[in-house]
Amino acid sequence: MATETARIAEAASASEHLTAEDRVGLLRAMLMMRAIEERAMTLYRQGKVPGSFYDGYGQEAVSAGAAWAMAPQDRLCILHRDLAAHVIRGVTPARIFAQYMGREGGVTNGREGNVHFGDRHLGCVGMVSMLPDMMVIATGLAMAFKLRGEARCAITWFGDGSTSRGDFHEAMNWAGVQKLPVIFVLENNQYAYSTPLDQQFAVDPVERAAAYGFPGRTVDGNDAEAMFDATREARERAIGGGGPTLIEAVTMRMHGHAAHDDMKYVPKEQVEEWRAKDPIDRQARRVEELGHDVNALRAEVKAEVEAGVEEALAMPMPDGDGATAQLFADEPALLSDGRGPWSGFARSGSDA
Amino acid sequence: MATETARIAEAASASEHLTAEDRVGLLRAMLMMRAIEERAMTLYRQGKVPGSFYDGYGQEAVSAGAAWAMAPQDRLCILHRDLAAHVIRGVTPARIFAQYMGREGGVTNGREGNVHFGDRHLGCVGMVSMLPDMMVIATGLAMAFKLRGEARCAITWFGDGSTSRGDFHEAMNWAGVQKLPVIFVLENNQYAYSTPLDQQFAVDPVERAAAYGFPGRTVDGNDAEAMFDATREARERAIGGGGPTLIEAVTMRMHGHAAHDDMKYVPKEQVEEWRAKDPIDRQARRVEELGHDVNALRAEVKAEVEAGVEEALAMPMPDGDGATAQLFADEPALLSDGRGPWSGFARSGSDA
Amino acid sequence: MPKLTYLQAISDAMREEMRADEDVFVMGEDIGVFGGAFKVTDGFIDEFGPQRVMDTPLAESGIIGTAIGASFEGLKPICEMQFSDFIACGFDQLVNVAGKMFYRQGLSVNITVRLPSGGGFSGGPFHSQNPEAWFMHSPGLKVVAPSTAEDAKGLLIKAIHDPNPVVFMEHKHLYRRVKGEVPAGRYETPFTARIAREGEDLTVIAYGAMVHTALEATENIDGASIEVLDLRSLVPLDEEAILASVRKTSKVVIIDEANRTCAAGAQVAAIIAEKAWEDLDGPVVRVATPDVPIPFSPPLEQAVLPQVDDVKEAVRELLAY
Amino acid sequence: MPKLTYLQAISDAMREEMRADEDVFVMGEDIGVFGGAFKVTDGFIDEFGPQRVMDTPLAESGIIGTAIGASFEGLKPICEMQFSDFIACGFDQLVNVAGKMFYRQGLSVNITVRLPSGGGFSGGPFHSQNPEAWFMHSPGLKVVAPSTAEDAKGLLIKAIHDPNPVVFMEHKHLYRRVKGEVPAGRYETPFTARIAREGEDLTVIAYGAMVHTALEATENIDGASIEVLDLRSLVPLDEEAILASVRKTSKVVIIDEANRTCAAGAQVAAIIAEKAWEDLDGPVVRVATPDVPIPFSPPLEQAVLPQVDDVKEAVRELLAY
Ligand SMILES: Cc1ncc(C[n+]2csc(CCOP(=O)(O)OP(=O)(O)O)c2C)c(N)n1
Ligand SMILES: Cc1ncc(C[n+]2csc(CCOP(=O)(O)OP(=O)(O)O)c2C)c(N)n1
Ligand SMILES: [Mg+2]
Ligand SMILES: [Mg+2]
Repeated sequence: MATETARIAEAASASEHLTAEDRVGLLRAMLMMRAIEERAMTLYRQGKVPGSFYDGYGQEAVSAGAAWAMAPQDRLCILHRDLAAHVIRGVTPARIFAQYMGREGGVTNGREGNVHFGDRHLGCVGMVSMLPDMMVIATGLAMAFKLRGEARCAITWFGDGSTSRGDFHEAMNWAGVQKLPVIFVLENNQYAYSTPLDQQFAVDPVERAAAYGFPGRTVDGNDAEAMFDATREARERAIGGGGPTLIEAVTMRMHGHAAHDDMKYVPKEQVEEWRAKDPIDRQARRVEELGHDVNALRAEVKAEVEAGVEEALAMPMPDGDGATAQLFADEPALLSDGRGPWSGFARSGSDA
Repeated sequence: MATETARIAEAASASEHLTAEDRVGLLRAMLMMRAIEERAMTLYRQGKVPGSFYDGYGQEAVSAGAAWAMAPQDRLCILHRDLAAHVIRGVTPARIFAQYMGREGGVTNGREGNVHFGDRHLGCVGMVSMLPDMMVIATGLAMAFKLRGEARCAITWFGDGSTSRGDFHEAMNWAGVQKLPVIFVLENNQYAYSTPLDQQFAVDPVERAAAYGFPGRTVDGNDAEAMFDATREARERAIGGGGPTLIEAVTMRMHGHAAHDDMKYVPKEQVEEWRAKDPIDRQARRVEELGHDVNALRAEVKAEVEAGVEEALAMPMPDGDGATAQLFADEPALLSDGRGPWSGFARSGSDA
Repeated sequence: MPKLTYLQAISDAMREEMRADEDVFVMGEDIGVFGGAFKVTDGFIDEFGPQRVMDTPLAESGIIGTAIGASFEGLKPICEMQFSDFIACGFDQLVNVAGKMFYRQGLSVNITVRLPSGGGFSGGPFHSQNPEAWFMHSPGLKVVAPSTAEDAKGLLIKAIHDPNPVVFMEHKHLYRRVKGEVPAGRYETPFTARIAREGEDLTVIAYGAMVHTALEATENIDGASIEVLDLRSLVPLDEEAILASVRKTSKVVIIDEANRTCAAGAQVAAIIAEKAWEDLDGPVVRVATPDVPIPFSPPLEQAVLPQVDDVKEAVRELLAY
Repeated sequence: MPKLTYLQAISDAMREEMRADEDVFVMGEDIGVFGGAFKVTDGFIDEFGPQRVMDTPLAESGIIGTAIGASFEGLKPICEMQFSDFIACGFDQLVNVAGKMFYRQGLSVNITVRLPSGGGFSGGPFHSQNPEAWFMHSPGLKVVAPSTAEDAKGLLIKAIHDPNPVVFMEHKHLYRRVKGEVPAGRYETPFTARIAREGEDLTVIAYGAMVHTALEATENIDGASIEVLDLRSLVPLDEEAILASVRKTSKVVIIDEANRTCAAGAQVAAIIAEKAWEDLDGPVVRVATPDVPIPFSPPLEQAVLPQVDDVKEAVRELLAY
């Protein structure tokens, strides 16, 4: 009974800035992320995905909600648990599977592996492994927007562990001093590989934002609509000249750090507790409330994913002869715009 | 009249933990620092000091007050405006002048220049130029004390500009997580080379301490006794297992960044305003109040400095043949204890 | 003698040293409870406790820097980088603080930095690098790179005993693929080269994983007698052993898994060109990874990393010279 | 043509590019109001304003990283390190993000990183380094090192135009000591070597400040005809020019101001040993700074940095070979 009322409350807690389509779109992106990653894990077990494999099971709302608030001309530095952001910007399942499998048709044509990709033609920068280097890169993108007086915004994600490195500080301080239009999404999923929070910091890093001169707020990272709303607000501030925002998305890494990790170091109860807060179930309930057929949606996503796998499997592996080509660019190859599906952009021109 | 009362108040504001000798000792260390640096500047102009020359004119209280609170078995990572700390630990004027002049008898035998020295036999680590790398080193020293369960403390200094670099963050966070016995003295002298505070940070870095889980406090950096007291308290906490402290010493860099810098970028008024707060005048007034003959002290210091210059000038330059020797150690060459002149240590055994 | 893998030998070295000397401890990311990304310190925390098997924050500059500070008091930290690639984030502390401190101040820095390095398993551009040449070009650091289990243990023990900063290159691809007899107890392997196979006609110089590539490629190559020299130590570099072998065979092929330009092999080639030029009966031949990041996809990775056939071909050509 | 110092030529290059292309801007510590530690951007802030002459926080990783990010939108940042030594603090962003991005993702990184480098004026261990070899060993970075005022301007302009990350080594000791005719306007100097002096009997290969040491040392040496090859660009490295000169003279001395092991000169020597071995009439000779930090005191510094007499001696010996 109590849960029942809770559920209704939850369903109700939609952002007023989201249309029914937006809410379905958010669910779809999350379903797509999970379906792609689960399917890829199977391919990995079958030996079709070389190297290691990372996923964001249980964290789908963090990247989906935040990316939904970004406009086509905005720029994203997407990290390793954020596949939904790639999906929302417009990367097709086939290219993602091809990326994982190191195929010619993957986003990086086999040069990079697993989650280390970003489609520059969709306004995304491919992450480097060194964490959280991309915070400084996102700060630089925002610096460009400010230098040119453009109403655009940069966003990046990073984990709780990543907050311990120097680049976190240099990015936060720089963005604060120059009041740059950048959004930092701290993905607090309770662990950094095997390392728990208390070995990473003494005080929740969201507290640091104030000391850098900008707001930091904690959001339920398993609520896609709450993530959307916090990001939308931060973006408004950013493009309005208000400067950066730190958003701490509290969530849980439900799988091991990577495919090889059995997560022995995580108490079973913790996982169970969070399983009950699954971000997809939650958004699904909301969408059901809207009278939308979620099962049909799931089936549609599943079909699209299967088609993507087929397409990817049909792609050739890259030819070794090309391995040394294109180390240097002959001409500039820059970022261009991606998809920004939020209805709000359509309503008021894409720099809403 | 007002200034008169102010002066008395000032003179009165002595730390209850300082004896008359301590207070004279503090003044002596500051006088020594200023006399050595002024004399060295002359040698520099005469071409006897190669390379560049940095000094801490007007900031003498910061290193003198803090170093006075450190015990023989404590460890110091001393920076470039902190000559009084070297003096207090026991480095003689002759060896300092020889250091500046690149002589064989200098602390580094001519291998290192100007302020880049530390006498390991006195518990001091020679700074590297990269700022603020020594914060991480001091944190490591404190880590050693904690691992061994020793009631000892490490201290380091760094400037306002240095707070922008990643190593500031990695050291602060590490020390906070592990609750290490380390004291961080932020020497806020209003400028980093030519860069003013507002281009370095949006919020005073003393505010960051809380976000790392330990106290941060602002102290009048031109009051040697206040610096001593804040450091003494921080050391008590540290050796008592209370963890790190950030002390912001507010002061002013009264000379250029280095000998070549005419400081055009600093408003005249700002310099004048701070000249009135000279830390040596202030301590001198207190010592006079005690009935001590400050002029005699000045004369004594001057004589010692002159003798030191003579001694140093008599030292040979190093022989080029030795330039490639001792790149690697054949056996461990570690830190050993230095001087800890504070009467409090004598009273209660040196780990007071 | 017990047979251990390369990885077990590395663990063994640390375990023995930690048992014998309480100043020795290990620190790094996920090395405690988890036992390290490659399980090199598996079980250590149970035997030595969380203080001496220290899980650190995700902060490479912090790891190297705090280790340096601790070493000034006589502790002997062994730092693990989760992958050698991440040393770029602790680069400044390593080259500027650790490397120069003794020369500048007479203060020794007894730290050992373990760098799991190398490719061959689709690790991609950030999990496959061989950064040793950066450190060979940074005065004050010693650099060693074992190819066998026995040397892995002995070189690591010597590195821990050495009062100077030592960069220990451990090749990930050898961890479980290489197995060998490893003496029990504490023994030091000298920082000198080792003749992996005696030969008369040509010398192949390599270190780390490439020693195995060299041995396999030249095991039976048209009946020629090929000497394989395993450098083992890059700083100090065993010039005498290099020159002696080249003087004997008069022909040399140098292999690098690292990118070609300014690699260890470039230094070895330069030394030979300077000091053994008269003894050569042919050009100095290098086989190395071209100057590109290490790509992820197997066909691409294989195309750039030196393969057995690449070495065979180079050796055949030089023999025929 | 106007005569400019090496330093003025560098300023001139940036001024011309900033006037011609508003996407070009400079950023670094104390480069605005103060005009830079060496006054290279003196007056820039008055002409271009604080946005395009950006005084940054004291944060090298931040400088390199934000420049990279800005370049993704078409801006062309020129980053100044106050001294080349401090690039160690921005090392990761430079080698891992800038160097690998285009190869990995097809996204170009048009940044120019100016590194005031080199010794000779008692700068000591942290203000005298020549770190170029680290970057030669980091795929995806171009590295250039002018020795004349004319090349300093032309190479910097080409670096700014180049859509790839370019490390621009500017030698502090040449700033005011070298003066020469510098064409007005915007011109590009190719990333190729230059014959600083034609010769027949022996080739001296150098770059940066050592080109002047080479010229002075061989100006009149027992009447021998000495060719001096100024590499100018280290990545790409002009192999053809190197080999052509060695084939012509058959004898070569290579000078590095950088530490010897794995320096640029090691790579040049390796190339010669591989590809011009048959053309040599003597060993490849190297003159380089030994593997120690650069000491502060003049007698010590002079003992380690290659001096005119060191080069003379090496050349004489090889001529007599
Ligand atoms: C600079 C750096 N050091 C080490 C690593 C190895 N590593 C990869 S992921 C990871 C944990 C990251 O934790 P967190 O930032 O919380 O992100 P999460 O994986 O939990 O989303 C580590 C240590 C790295 N990628 N970068
Ligand atoms: C990592 C690093 N970058 C740049 C420099 C060059 N530099 C030397 S001192 C200085 C300013 C330091 O300012 P601050 O930290 O406030 O110390 P202060 O000199 O004012 O005492 C700079 C930029 C340096 N030493 N280290
Ligand atoms: Mg995490
Ligand atoms: Mg300052």
